[in-house]
Amino acid sequence: MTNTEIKNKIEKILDGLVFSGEESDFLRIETNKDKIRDLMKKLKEDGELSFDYLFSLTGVDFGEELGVIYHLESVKTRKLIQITVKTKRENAEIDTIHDIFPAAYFNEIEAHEFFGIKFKNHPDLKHLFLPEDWDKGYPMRKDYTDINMLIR
Amino acid sequence: MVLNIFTDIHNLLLEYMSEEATHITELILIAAAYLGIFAILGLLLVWLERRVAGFFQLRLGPNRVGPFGLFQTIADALKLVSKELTGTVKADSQLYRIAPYFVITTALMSLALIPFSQEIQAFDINIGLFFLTSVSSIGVIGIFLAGWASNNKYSLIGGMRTGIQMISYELSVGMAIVTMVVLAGTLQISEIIELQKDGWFIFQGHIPAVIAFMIFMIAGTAESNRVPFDLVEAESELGAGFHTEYSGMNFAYYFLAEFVNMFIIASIAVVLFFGGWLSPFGITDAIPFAGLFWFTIKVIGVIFLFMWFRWTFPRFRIDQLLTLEWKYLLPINMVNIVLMALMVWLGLTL
Amino acid sequence: MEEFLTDQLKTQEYFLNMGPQHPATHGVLRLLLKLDGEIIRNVDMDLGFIHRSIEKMCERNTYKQIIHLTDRLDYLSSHMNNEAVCLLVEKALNIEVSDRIKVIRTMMDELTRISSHVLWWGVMGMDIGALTTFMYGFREREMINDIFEETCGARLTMNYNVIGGLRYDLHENFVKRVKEFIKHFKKKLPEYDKLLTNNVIFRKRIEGVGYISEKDAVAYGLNGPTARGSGVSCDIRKIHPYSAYDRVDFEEVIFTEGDSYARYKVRIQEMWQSLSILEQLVDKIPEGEYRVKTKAVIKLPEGDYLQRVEAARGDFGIFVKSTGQKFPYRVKFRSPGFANLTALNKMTQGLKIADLVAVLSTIDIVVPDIDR
Amino acid sequence: MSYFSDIINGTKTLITGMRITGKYFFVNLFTRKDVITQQYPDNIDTLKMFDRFRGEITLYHNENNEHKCDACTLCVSACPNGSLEVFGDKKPDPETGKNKRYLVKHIYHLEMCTMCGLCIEACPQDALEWGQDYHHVQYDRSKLTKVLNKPGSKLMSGIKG
Repeated sequence: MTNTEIKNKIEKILDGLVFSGEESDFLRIETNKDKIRDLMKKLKEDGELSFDYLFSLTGVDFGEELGVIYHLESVKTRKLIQITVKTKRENAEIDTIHDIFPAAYFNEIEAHEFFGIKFKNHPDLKHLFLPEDWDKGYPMRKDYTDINMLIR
Repeated sequence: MVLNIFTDIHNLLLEYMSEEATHITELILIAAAYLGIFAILGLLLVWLERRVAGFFQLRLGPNRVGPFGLFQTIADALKLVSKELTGTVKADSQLYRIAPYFVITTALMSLALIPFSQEIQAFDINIGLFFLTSVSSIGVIGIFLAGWASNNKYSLIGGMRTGIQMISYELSVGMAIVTMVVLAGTLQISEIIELQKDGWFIFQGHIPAVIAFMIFMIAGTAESNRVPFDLVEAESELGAGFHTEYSGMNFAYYFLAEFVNMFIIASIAVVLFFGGWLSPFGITDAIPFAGLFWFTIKVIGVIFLFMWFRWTFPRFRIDQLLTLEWKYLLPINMVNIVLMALMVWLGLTL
Repeated sequence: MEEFLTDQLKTQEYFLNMGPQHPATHGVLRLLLKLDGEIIRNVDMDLGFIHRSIEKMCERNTYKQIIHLTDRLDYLSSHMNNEAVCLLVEKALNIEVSDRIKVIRTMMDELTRISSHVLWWGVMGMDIGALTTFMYGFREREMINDIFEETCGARLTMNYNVIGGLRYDLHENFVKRVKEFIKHFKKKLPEYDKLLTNNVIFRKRIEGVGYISEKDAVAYGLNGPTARGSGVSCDIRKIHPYSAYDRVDFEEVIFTEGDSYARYKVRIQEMWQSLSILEQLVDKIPEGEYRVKTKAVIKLPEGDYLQRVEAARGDFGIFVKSTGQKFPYRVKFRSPGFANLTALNKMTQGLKIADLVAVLSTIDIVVPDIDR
Repeated sequence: MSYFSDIINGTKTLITGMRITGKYFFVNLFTRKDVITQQYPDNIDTLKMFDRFRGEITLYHNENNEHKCDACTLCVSACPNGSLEVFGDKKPDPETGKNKRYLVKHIYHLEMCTMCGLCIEACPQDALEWGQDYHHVQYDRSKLTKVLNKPGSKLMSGIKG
């Protein structure tokens, strides 16, 4: 299955997605944050595509916006797609997908911890990597400054 | 002659004091001697274990302090003595402090019955084996107390595991001993050894004795809390198990007692199966104190077997431990007793 | 009677704090266990005791400088981690490396895999209680470490890959030493089976323990030998061959039982496979340059890049978002251990504490890899 | 019947395991042949590291106490951790009369170094090289900060400043 075929199939499932990178090694999809749960569910449950393996969940600070990049893979076809969701900087909030992909559970905690992206309906957005009493903001954001950081 | 050394001491003491005072002094002397034996035995066995472990594990083991690293354990003991005794705040402090003494006291009490040679046995009671098994089961209380009183969950789990383990494996040890008692017809240790002059019990009682020996070795390993039955400590699961919160000398008591217990189990095995201090074919029976040599050799042989187990096998899980005891060892043991009784009845023993 | 017991005997679930200083947690992992007696009801984890924020550090480092940081992630598969960065940049900039580089990288990968698995085997034995296996595992590991040290200059953080090739050419003793190792290891690997794999106590301890189904394995994002023990085919060396993996003949080891023993068997078999790859390549290292000249300042064109390699623990991925600068905008290390650890709770439901230790060691975690 | 065969087979596997460890035990007891550990402080004189061993960064000095560093600070910018500091100065060259850079101090913070080797690669003069010393233990952290250029050393002739 080529990237274009995947693109056509996904377009049939859900509209309003922005595609790019058909000629590169994986397809990139950008979507609205309201649709992410819907898209994920459909991608996973679709018989032909069956993107059932959450390869990674990456929080990104896009500058103006925050966002999450999901990499989904199909165990059957071994095709990889990249889904980008953006949210505004203040009160950043994205729907959780941990009930669709259990693998997302701890990754979402990580993204929340480092970027301050709140995952709606996630049961326990605790401090995982940082100390429990951490209150100095979100260290992976680009505007985060700390005197201990080695500035070059 | 050397044989008279005990009578010499006795007469010497009588010259200076009354008979009763002499008796008490002698008791104290013997107690002190046994305390010394306890300490030296413990340290030597720790050294042996570490050395043997080294060779098993492609290393050398302690070899820096003294010849062959013999003083390494003494250095360790000195270090432990000098260490601060710590404990948890919420520990049940009295029980916490008493607990190690249960273990060493029982180990010492059992040690009194061990026949190092024909001449050296402090307490030759006519219910010797019975006394040994009953005393050795008191030691568990020390471990149990340590687990409870430390107020540490790891200790508690360790302590609870001991309870389960001891209740089960006391049975097997006891029944393996009973099997041999059926053959011997006596509980007195010196008599049991005397009976083996014609041949060790492991040969006299052939198949049932061999089975009893194997069961005794397995259950004995469990009794002395060694791999594969070291669930009580289980360092990869419970940190250090029941003695997690013990430090310094309190810890050393447990540590030494563990090794002395191993020595006691090995001695019982030697007494029951390999003729105690008897030399093979009676070659050195005429020489006094030669028994000590043979006894040591045999005990070290059995202890080496324990060590071999320890450095080869993985650890059981708690339910598998119970399965092994109740589904395998105990039924086999019962059948074995009947077999042995039949053999003795029919006169099939050698 | 049953009712009486439940009424009168009040049992209580309690929490046990396992780690961060605990021998079975392989470093500084903290597990919060909810226990009912010895039976595990829930496992929660607390990470980050050696979190160094390598991802953030990468954002202020050039691509060349990132490489040595990846050594410090999964230190037991440092070569693969290095290679992932190099492959990513080489692919992005269309740098074609010579066959010699590819073959050497593959051989180093497999040596690293063996050394990692050998260490895992030793530690696994130790976790189960057989202390001697640790030293036997280290005997082989030392041999490999010597090979590494002679060629790369370090035993653990090898840092041998550079963008466009390798830091040094192979040492002249390399081939001889690898052949020696193959001969030695072929004799010792059956010993592993005799000592541990076939041991009845060991088998009873891990057979049927820590089961995870194929479906769950995919859902939880398991990868590497852990997933292959559940029957998921996920070997990146087969799916997206890199370096010289397309020209060697090896099998992807898959067992379908899904328990700890299956994961154990996968790793043992993988050692045999790695050995066979080494055998195929050791005599056929092509001549050629060991390093391609690259620009002094490497800038990736704007875009998203992803490179995956099969590290010893599984599917190591590196995702780079570049804005065309000499520093990456965002680097994400997709660590195999982290994904595998998320399934721990699922695997250990209703097992005993001793089983948790066994399952944890068959997952084969490396905490720096998880904490990043 | 599987009850008894289980016992027998189980015991067999245990004995096989004991044979393996026992073999090593007796070999080591009598010959020490399989002992793999090194007796570390004893063999400190004979212990030789491999040529490529990355112990520390050193500045190459030849027998005339000359080094090749012209204080271009490329190594400083290549270092990811800031473990190198180079202080240079300029003085007129006696031959050409032009101002020429020369090295005053090459400071190396060993405690921050990750042995990545990027400075060595970056150096256009090949002035830096690996040292094989591995014994870096110090009681004081400040002792790990080293000055690489030896006192009184000067630039090797033929190196452009």
